Amino acid sequence: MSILVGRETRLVVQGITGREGEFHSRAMLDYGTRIVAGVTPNKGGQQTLDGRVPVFDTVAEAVRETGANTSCIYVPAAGAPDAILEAAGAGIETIFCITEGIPALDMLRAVAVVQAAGARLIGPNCPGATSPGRAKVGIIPGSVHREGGAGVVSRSGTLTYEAVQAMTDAGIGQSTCVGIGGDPIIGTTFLDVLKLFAADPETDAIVLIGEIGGSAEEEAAAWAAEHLRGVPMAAFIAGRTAPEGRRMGHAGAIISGGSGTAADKIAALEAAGIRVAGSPTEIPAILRAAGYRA
Amino acid sequence: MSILVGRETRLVVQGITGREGEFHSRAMLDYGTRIVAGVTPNKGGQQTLDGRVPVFDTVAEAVRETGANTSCIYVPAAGAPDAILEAAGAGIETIFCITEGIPALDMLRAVAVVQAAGARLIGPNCPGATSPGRAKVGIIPGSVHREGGAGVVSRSGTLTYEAVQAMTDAGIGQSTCVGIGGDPIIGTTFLDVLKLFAADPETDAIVLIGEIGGSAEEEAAAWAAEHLRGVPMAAFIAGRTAPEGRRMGHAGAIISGGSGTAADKIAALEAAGIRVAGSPTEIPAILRAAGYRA
Amino acid sequence: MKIQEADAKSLLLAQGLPVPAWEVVRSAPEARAAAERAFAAGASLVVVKAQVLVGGRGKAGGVKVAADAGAAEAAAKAILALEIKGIPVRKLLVGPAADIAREYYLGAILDRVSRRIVVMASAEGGVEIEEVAKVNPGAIHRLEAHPHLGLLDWQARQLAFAVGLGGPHLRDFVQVAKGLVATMLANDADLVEVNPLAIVRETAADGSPVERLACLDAKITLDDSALFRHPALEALRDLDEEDPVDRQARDEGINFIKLDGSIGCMVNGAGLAMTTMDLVKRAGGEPANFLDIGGGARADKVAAAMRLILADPQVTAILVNIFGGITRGDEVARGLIEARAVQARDVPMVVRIVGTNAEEAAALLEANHFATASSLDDAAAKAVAAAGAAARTGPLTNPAADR
Amino acid sequence: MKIQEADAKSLLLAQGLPVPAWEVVRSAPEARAAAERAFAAGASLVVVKAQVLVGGRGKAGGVKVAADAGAAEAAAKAILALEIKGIPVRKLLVGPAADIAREYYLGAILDRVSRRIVVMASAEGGVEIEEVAKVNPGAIHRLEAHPHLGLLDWQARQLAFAVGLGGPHLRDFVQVAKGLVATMLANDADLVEVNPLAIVRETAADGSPVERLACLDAKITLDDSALFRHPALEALRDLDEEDPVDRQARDEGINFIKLDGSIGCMVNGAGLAMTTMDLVKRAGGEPANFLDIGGGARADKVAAAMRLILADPQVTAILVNIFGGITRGDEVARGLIEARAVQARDVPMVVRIVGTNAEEAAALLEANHFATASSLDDAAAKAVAAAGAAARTGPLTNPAADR
Repeated sequence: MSILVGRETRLVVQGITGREGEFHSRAMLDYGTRIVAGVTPNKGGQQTLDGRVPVFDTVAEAVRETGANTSCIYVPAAGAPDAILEAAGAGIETIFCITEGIPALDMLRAVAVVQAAGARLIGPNCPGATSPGRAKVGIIPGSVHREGGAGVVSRSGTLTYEAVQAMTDAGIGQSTCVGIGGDPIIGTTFLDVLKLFAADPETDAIVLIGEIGGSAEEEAAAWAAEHLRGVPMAAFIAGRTAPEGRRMGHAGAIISGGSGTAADKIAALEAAGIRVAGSPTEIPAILRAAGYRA
Repeated sequence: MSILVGRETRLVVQGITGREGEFHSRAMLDYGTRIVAGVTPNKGGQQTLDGRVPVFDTVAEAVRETGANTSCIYVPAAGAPDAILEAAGAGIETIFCITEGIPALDMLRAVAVVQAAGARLIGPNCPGATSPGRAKVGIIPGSVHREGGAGVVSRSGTLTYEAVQAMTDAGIGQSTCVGIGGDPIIGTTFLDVLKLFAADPETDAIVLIGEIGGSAEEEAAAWAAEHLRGVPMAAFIAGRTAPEGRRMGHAGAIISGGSGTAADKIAALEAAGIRVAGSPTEIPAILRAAGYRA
Repeated sequence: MKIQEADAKSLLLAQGLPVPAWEVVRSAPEARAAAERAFAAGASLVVVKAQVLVGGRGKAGGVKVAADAGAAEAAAKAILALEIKGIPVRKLLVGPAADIAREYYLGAILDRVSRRIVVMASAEGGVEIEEVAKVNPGAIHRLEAHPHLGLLDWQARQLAFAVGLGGPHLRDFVQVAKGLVATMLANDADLVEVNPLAIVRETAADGSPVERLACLDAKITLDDSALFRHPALEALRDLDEEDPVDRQARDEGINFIKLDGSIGCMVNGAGLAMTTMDLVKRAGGEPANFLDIGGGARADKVAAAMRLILADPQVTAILVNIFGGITRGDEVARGLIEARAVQARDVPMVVRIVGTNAEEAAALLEANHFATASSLDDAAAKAVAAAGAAARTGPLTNPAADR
Repeated sequence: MKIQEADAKSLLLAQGLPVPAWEVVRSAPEARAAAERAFAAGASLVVVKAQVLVGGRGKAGGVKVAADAGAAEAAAKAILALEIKGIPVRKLLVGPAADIAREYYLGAILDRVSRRIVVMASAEGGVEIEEVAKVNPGAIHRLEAHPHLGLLDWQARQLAFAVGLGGPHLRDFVQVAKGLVATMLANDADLVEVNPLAIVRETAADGSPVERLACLDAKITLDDSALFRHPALEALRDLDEEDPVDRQARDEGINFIKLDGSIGCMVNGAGLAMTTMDLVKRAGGEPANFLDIGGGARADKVAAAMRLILADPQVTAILVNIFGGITRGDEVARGLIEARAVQARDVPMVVRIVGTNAEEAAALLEANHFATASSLDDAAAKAVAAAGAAARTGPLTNPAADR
């Protein structure tokens, strides 16, 4: 098994005819992801990606015609919150929003609607998720992955690829690798993903890749201390050298009022018995030291 | 047993120090209702009703201090929607809103919040509910009631008293008598109350008192036809002579575009096997003819 | 409260919706002048429309198209001479007539069942939506707006595609549909309807033909309970079309609706008031009115209600039916005694008062020689009988009245 | 984006919040004139406050009270001479000094954990809320606004009673608290803080003393991601306090933050960029900047990033770290080659490119004699070593540069 994406994923890509949407959809198809539909208003009826994917005007129509259960959104920031609401309104269960630069209050409103609809949102401003050998949704390069049992959850994009590459190079494959996004208001938190990994029989180790800002890593550490005692874990926190009060690229990566520092997060993780790597390349060794035999 | 109000009711009265609130609270206390608290902002700390009821500034405080589980609202229309939201926010399970004249869009917003909170709202613009011998909440005169097994649900106020008085005079007591209110947007519908009565072991007959406007009676009739076949029932519909397009006092009592007529409702009820009385005084005879032996 | 088409269009315009220009006039010469201005602004035809608060204007001859100012004046004169469903036409809307390519229906209503704002759209515009609902219900597409966020973009798009308004009109349709719900929210409306919403042919600045969406008619009903917070909307109430008695009732805080019968009814509670009317009818009479004096009514309100009832010359008997809950029966009885002492016209009255302080009321009524009844059915029968007797003897003036 | 106190107060005022009058001036004589106007309007004292985007103005001497216009001018002169946390004071706020009876804290923030707007209130106003949170966390009362309806009346009342602002100030507090959240929603703010919200003593029109609530200070942070839809707010950006390099980076669409070290970093992705800085530090060096060129960066953006890095004279070595996903390694390599050809100053560069088209990139880099590294750790170590060597030999000018 795996979490969030897998063989049962039937993907609709919102914004499939845009530059980004088309580029990554092609990569997803090549990886083996089952893209059953695309949505671009006013382009319904067309076929895209060399005739492999039908395009619909609305997500509701895509769901009705193709049984899509998962959505991936490449719509620009001004339209992305509405795209999320459309997916939730159409009964999509798992919604990935890749778009970056969405106003936080738009996300606050959208997250409340998604919650009320009982759907799950990952992102926004996230790279998506890959269950190696099964499916990938989003923009993570497929080449970094290897099938295996370690679950990876991260707030970053390329940093995740770096960590996953290091694991793959060391022979540690992944069950699912999830990027939850670097914005302050996101649909799915570290804690949510840890719970999914804990419930997944095929995930037997967990890697958490955090960064400065907020307290989601601390919250996850507290839960892990109680519920994941037997699971080999490793962590990495980016931003030890980040100055206070400056937004480090990600809207959510900011130390303010002295809170959200890397030191706080590292302390919380270590206190929970999770070793924190000094470099992403050290993650495989830490997992092995924690007893992982993949 | 009974529905909505009973011996387990711990009532907080919102607007208890107002003229209406105080008057009816006194009547409720005299009837035996357990009023555990009143709420009027800026009057917290006082005692009211001859020192029998403590007043709090907020419903949250009243709940915390007294374990109130039911609220009854006498706050004027401009503040009543907020009072409803406050009760829901404080974890009150059952909220009666007596206030009339609340803008419909305010109620639309409030009902959505109440639903999301998992609470139940009765009203607005309703007379409340009485479970004879146990408790009464609202403004229904206690004197009309008699303990018994017939459930009564109505959109009206004095018309309900009339019908209940006729039942009481004929020796037919009531399990609970519920006024759901005459506004277009209400928290609890005929159908909701029928379901509650159906699940109540002590309710063994049901009287439905409707009026022109909307289609709630038809909806209830359809459900009753399927689920209440063995239960003796009687109905009354007010407004056979009401002209189209005029609002008959209640905001919800209006025939528009030819729909919501008394004839439609009577036909739907009769089709469901429920006899409709020509006068409220005929209700007891109809119940007896339907096999009720109270 | 219903408002006139022209006022409804103003509310739509305030939300940025595309509404063609118009003027409201009250005479044929004014209509001519308005038409001249419309022609000068480029119109090739103008439309003259009766402004009345009842439906079926078109069928009644209340809407005419004119090709020149003279024809517009003639049309205005003809329409101003009309009574539409009993309402004399006093005002006209004059504006350029649209060149319609296709008509749609778009409406937003407060839906009781879902407890949401429901937005409806149909490609069958320009005809009564109730008719479409009967003949071809599948042609009406409905969805519920979000209770707190209003109509979302994707919902508006979904409606657009459902009625075939994707393509070049998609963006405009989304704006119009969202604007309709925004109009509803901004004004506490129960209903906002644009029928037809039309694709109209126009000429662009560069002379090329363009098609765009336009709201050609508008119907808005406001929530009476919310008017207190919209003083500007209260001012839109069309007093021309309102019976003075209705206005008087509103000012007194009494729910009153005049009907065609002879038995005046005074009741506390709307449901009971309707029931009283129904029972009068059942007993063979005809109710003269619906009247709910409300809860906790006092003597002065009873007197005011009596004045409203007696203002109707057709009333030959009065039925007073009070179930005292909040309302105290003795208060009502005192009000009746006072009212009878000063009323201009003596009509037989049957009074039934039960509930709170019914005994004190009964004593008062008996001491003052009122005819009373115990049950509701009995009261109705007695009132009908009294009205019948009065009809045979003719109306009496009240010797006790001092005015 | 942070905005100045005076701008924040304007936004509060626009939502109807009670903010005392103020003027913004840029010189001591202007401050004197503003103070004279405040005294003429009835002030018995005026306050002169430095307008800088950093905290701790009071402690730094940036806030002074003056009893006459001369004293205000002197205070302004003294404050304009200050640098507060490295920021020279260029603007002052001048206004009547309030007669404060009691101070409160009221703030609204976007809370990540609850994913709601959280409103916080405390009776311990006028001091840093972070300090209160540490010393007496129970003194801070928090609640979540409704995600779609904003702060509800009952929530505002609950906060009022929690901080002891029931009684005569209840109504005003409710208005202020709701207005704070409305300010947040209207402007897409991350944070709106009034500290202190104060009960101030004033004199009513009839000469009697009155107490009322007033927002004496205001702090607002805007959501950078939402500025696109608030052009008027973008105009509030204080360019005086912004490094020209920051502006240049923003114009180029590059996330850039200048730091104090010597090793320039060019990275794709924010998390990886922070990690690169961290590894430089771990290898014994000091990063000169945070720089994220974003996803899918092309050659011209690489060149722009190189200019930003080299604009810092402290930079003695550059570390380029690219993990190609969307970004193609060969594009970056080409950009580096082009950039080096024209750069004014030659500094040693260590380049690591992995992922998409890494092989093509490696060939290009090798052909052009770039120092490369395979792992991230290795790259950091090599860059630190290069910077050390450069520090020993001094900077070189670039013989290949044509400008």
